[in-house]
Amino acid sequence: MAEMVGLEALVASIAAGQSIAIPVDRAGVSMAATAAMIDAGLTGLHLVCVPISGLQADLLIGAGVASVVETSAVSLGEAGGAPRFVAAVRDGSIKLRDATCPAIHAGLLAGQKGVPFMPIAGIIGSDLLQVRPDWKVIDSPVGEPGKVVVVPAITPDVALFHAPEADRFGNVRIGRYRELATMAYAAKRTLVTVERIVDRDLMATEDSAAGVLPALYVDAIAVAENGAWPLPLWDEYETDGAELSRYAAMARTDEGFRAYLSAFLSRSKQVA
Amino acid sequence: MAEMVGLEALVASIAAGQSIAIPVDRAGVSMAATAAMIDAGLTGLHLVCVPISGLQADLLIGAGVASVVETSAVSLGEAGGAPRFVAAVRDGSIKLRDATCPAIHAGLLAGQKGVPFMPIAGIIGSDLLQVRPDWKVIDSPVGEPGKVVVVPAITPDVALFHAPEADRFGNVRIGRYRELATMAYAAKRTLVTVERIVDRDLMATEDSAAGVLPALYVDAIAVAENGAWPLPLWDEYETDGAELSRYAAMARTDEGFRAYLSAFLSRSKQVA
Amino acid sequence: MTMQDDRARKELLITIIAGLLDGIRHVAVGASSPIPAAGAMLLRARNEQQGKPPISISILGSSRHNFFTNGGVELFDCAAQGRVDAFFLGGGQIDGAGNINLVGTGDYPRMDVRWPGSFGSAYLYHLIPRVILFREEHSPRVLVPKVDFVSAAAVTPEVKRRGGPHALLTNLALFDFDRERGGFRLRSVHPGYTADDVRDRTGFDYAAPEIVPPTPMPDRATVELIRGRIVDELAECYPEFARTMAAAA
Amino acid sequence: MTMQDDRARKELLITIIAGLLDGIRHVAVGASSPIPAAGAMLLRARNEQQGKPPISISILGSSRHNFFTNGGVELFDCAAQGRVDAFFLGGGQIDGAGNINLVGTGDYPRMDVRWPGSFGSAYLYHLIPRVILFREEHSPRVLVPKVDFVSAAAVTPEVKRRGGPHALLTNLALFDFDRERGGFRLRSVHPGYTADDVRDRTGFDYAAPEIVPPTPMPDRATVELIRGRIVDELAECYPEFARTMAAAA
Repeated sequence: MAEMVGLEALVASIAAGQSIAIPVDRAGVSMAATAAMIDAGLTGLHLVCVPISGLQADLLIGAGVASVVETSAVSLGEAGGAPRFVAAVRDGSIKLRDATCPAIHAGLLAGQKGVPFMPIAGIIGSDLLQVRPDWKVIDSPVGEPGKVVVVPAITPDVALFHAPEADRFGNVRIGRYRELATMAYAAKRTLVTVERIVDRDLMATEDSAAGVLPALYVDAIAVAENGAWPLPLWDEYETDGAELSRYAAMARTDEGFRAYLSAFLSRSKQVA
Repeated sequence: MAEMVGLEALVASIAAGQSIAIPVDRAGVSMAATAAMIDAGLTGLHLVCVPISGLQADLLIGAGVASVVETSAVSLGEAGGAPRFVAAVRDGSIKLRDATCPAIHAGLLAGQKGVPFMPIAGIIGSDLLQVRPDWKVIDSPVGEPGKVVVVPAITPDVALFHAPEADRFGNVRIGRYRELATMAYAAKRTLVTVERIVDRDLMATEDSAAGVLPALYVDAIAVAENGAWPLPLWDEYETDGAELSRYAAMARTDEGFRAYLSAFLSRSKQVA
Repeated sequence: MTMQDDRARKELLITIIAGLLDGIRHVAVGASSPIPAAGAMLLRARNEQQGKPPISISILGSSRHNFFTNGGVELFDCAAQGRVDAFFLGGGQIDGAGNINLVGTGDYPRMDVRWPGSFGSAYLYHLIPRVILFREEHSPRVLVPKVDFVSAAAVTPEVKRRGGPHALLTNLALFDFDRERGGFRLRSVHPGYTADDVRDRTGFDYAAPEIVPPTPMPDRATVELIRGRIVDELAECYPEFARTMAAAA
Repeated sequence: MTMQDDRARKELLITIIAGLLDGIRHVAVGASSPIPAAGAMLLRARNEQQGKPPISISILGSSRHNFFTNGGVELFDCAAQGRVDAFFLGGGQIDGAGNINLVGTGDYPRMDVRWPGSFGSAYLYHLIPRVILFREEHSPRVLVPKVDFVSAAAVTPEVKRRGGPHALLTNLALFDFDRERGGFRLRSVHPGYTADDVRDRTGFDYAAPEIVPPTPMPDRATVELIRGRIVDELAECYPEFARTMAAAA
């Protein structure tokens, strides 16, 4: 059941080499925990981007925290390509596990269901099948004969995201962003940062409960105001586009990236 | 997109021989539409109970509407066994497709995902595998070698349930009863009865939207006040236990069932 | 049976169940299972008193005691994730190999006696480590050599599983299940019955110690806890059952 | 290009897209695709004016234009259910067989140029009946004989599929895709360009009629609709784009 901790303690429970599921920008990215992870000097993490990532993955790659990246895309969106991701691909410093969005969702669903694999429509003909030998093409065991792709279960060691609020029981409001629940179901441990802890019981009414990840799946919660910045948080704040552009420009070079990172980390510490 | 219709028009769109997914008692059973279906003289329906049923299935079986019953159980709960179900099993007047709860959820999930089958944990060793030759045991194509059960996709012609409210756009409030969404995703057409149509947009806020089945999946909606009676409707009313006991007692004989049914149908007409 | 005797019987079963659940973190209980629920509540109350880790109780079909937000499938997913430590199953028939039958007797499909159906048993029996078989009636028609229909199989060496039967509890006795051997072993006989009563009324063979101990009765503190806090907690979900328990006082 | 010329180019593309979408019920549009979104909005407005069936437009990543309540996977499930009729894909490379590459150029994994990744293309290309390939740049480096990495394959006879490329739209021309033959056929060339321009700037081979017609310009009513209602509607999701369109007036 959910423990209320500080940011440092939250990320201290992540070990080098673990796999960590992180959500798409709009679904609530814990940039606060990202800074704390970099600060803690974590290495060798296997990122599972659900199903894509942006600034968060780029920072973790650039800072040397991530060594394996499983994703359907890494992009800064309107701010352009992800410069540290692109550089790391070129110099071979990360191991790539290229995917397609629904395959990552399917792998997590297999984790949620406790089955070794999940069938998925489409994909056949894609070179992803060449670069992902863990994905198999089988003859459908039921119904009309036909080829079907199956992907192995994804069971991350850790799921990490940022949400507007949790209650004192550890229930977390996730709204319609149900991929956050899927991540938590599939993961061994779930760490959440939130804008605030609220007094009301989020499970109290059918309406509020429908948008809640129950405490049963949440291991630790840390409060981090503005914790998704410069990424957006639904119902709370928009993307800080100027900051993303600033990052995109600076991170083109390794030196620029170091400078950005250093400022980002000291800013995060001041806030925390 | 959802059309607002009367109860008769709602069930008129169901054709003899179609498969129809119906939810467990507590998730919102459309007893109003059940009466209308019996009244319309429908026959040959294939019930898919998600994942079990009670009074609704028993009435549809006793009235000769259902000829195939796919279910993990039929029971009146505290009121005891389902008398018409038991009688129909004994005299062989229905075709049984015995299942286990998560296998029905898994079949619908395959329908939702557009894949021919879904793997599922457990089940091995159960005689259900003998009586459900459409369920297969395969060697897992990924990971450690091992046997896994796979069940075929369930894609009902119709999904039918009762909910507290819909808005004017056809969005339906389902709260935490997400199996209702799964039924609708997997079904070709979805018919819903509701206590009332509300003026506010159910998709307007993140909290209310989280508990909504979007109009995209809803074909027709009819208002039916008290439409789950004598079964319960969450946030609205409890089970009418006395009525269920009365049914359980009367339906022990064919004559008693006929008498109950006749009164039930005329009561439904007066209400509608 | 007097109301007092019936209450004593229930208190004994509740106490045994609390003991069988000791050490778990999360137990799921069916909507119409007041005795298992009471056993779980008793353990929760005791753990609180003794400063032990809290336990969660999910009561299926209850909206108040429902930790779930993903519909009817969530219990099953949760079990597959290893997040449910204990569960209760009954059975129209239970055989000596631990298999249970919730479907009926005679030849499928047009059976002589048809019960509701297998519910989630075929699945949960594989996935939940401590499945407690709980059936109050202890008779040769329930406890049979071989079930007519295997709703859920107890032992399946052909597949890896974490779940299966842990114990069998009836009005007469408590059995442990030995997964290696695939059979039951009598642990204790409830007060008022003998090991011979159990042998006579059990349709299957089972192991037993040479001297079968009596099931220990609940101590005074336990009885007080049940009659106080547990009956109060039960009243929310099982009002009828709580009323009967209270009326016997 | 002047602001007015650029606006005319966009209006032409928007009009072509509305035509390509004619007859659909539900189109999904990416969050950063204002021209496709505008095309869909134009068709929606026209259908309304002409009393034709309404069309739904899902704008991914927008919470206002989001008909979904089941998280990021719902678009993909919805497509698998046959509930999404049209979608847009781009591509760093698009080849003459209709395959698209969103991963990069050179040898995988340490590619010369790395793009973000395949997103949902490998899946959606199989499932959505009318996938419109939309790439403004029309050059031999984009339109290649064979992509370096197949993110999504256009034609896969080894498996049943309902989805695939419907057309390819660039700043120069509009191509239809022939699924039988597995290749493009030039339909029309936009005003200001010739069939030879298209041939020169296309890296792959394609079929073409003997006389290639010009792409029809939007009529006055269409232009007015775009400059009025559509720009207003765009402003909600694509404020920057709407501002540019309005500024050209």
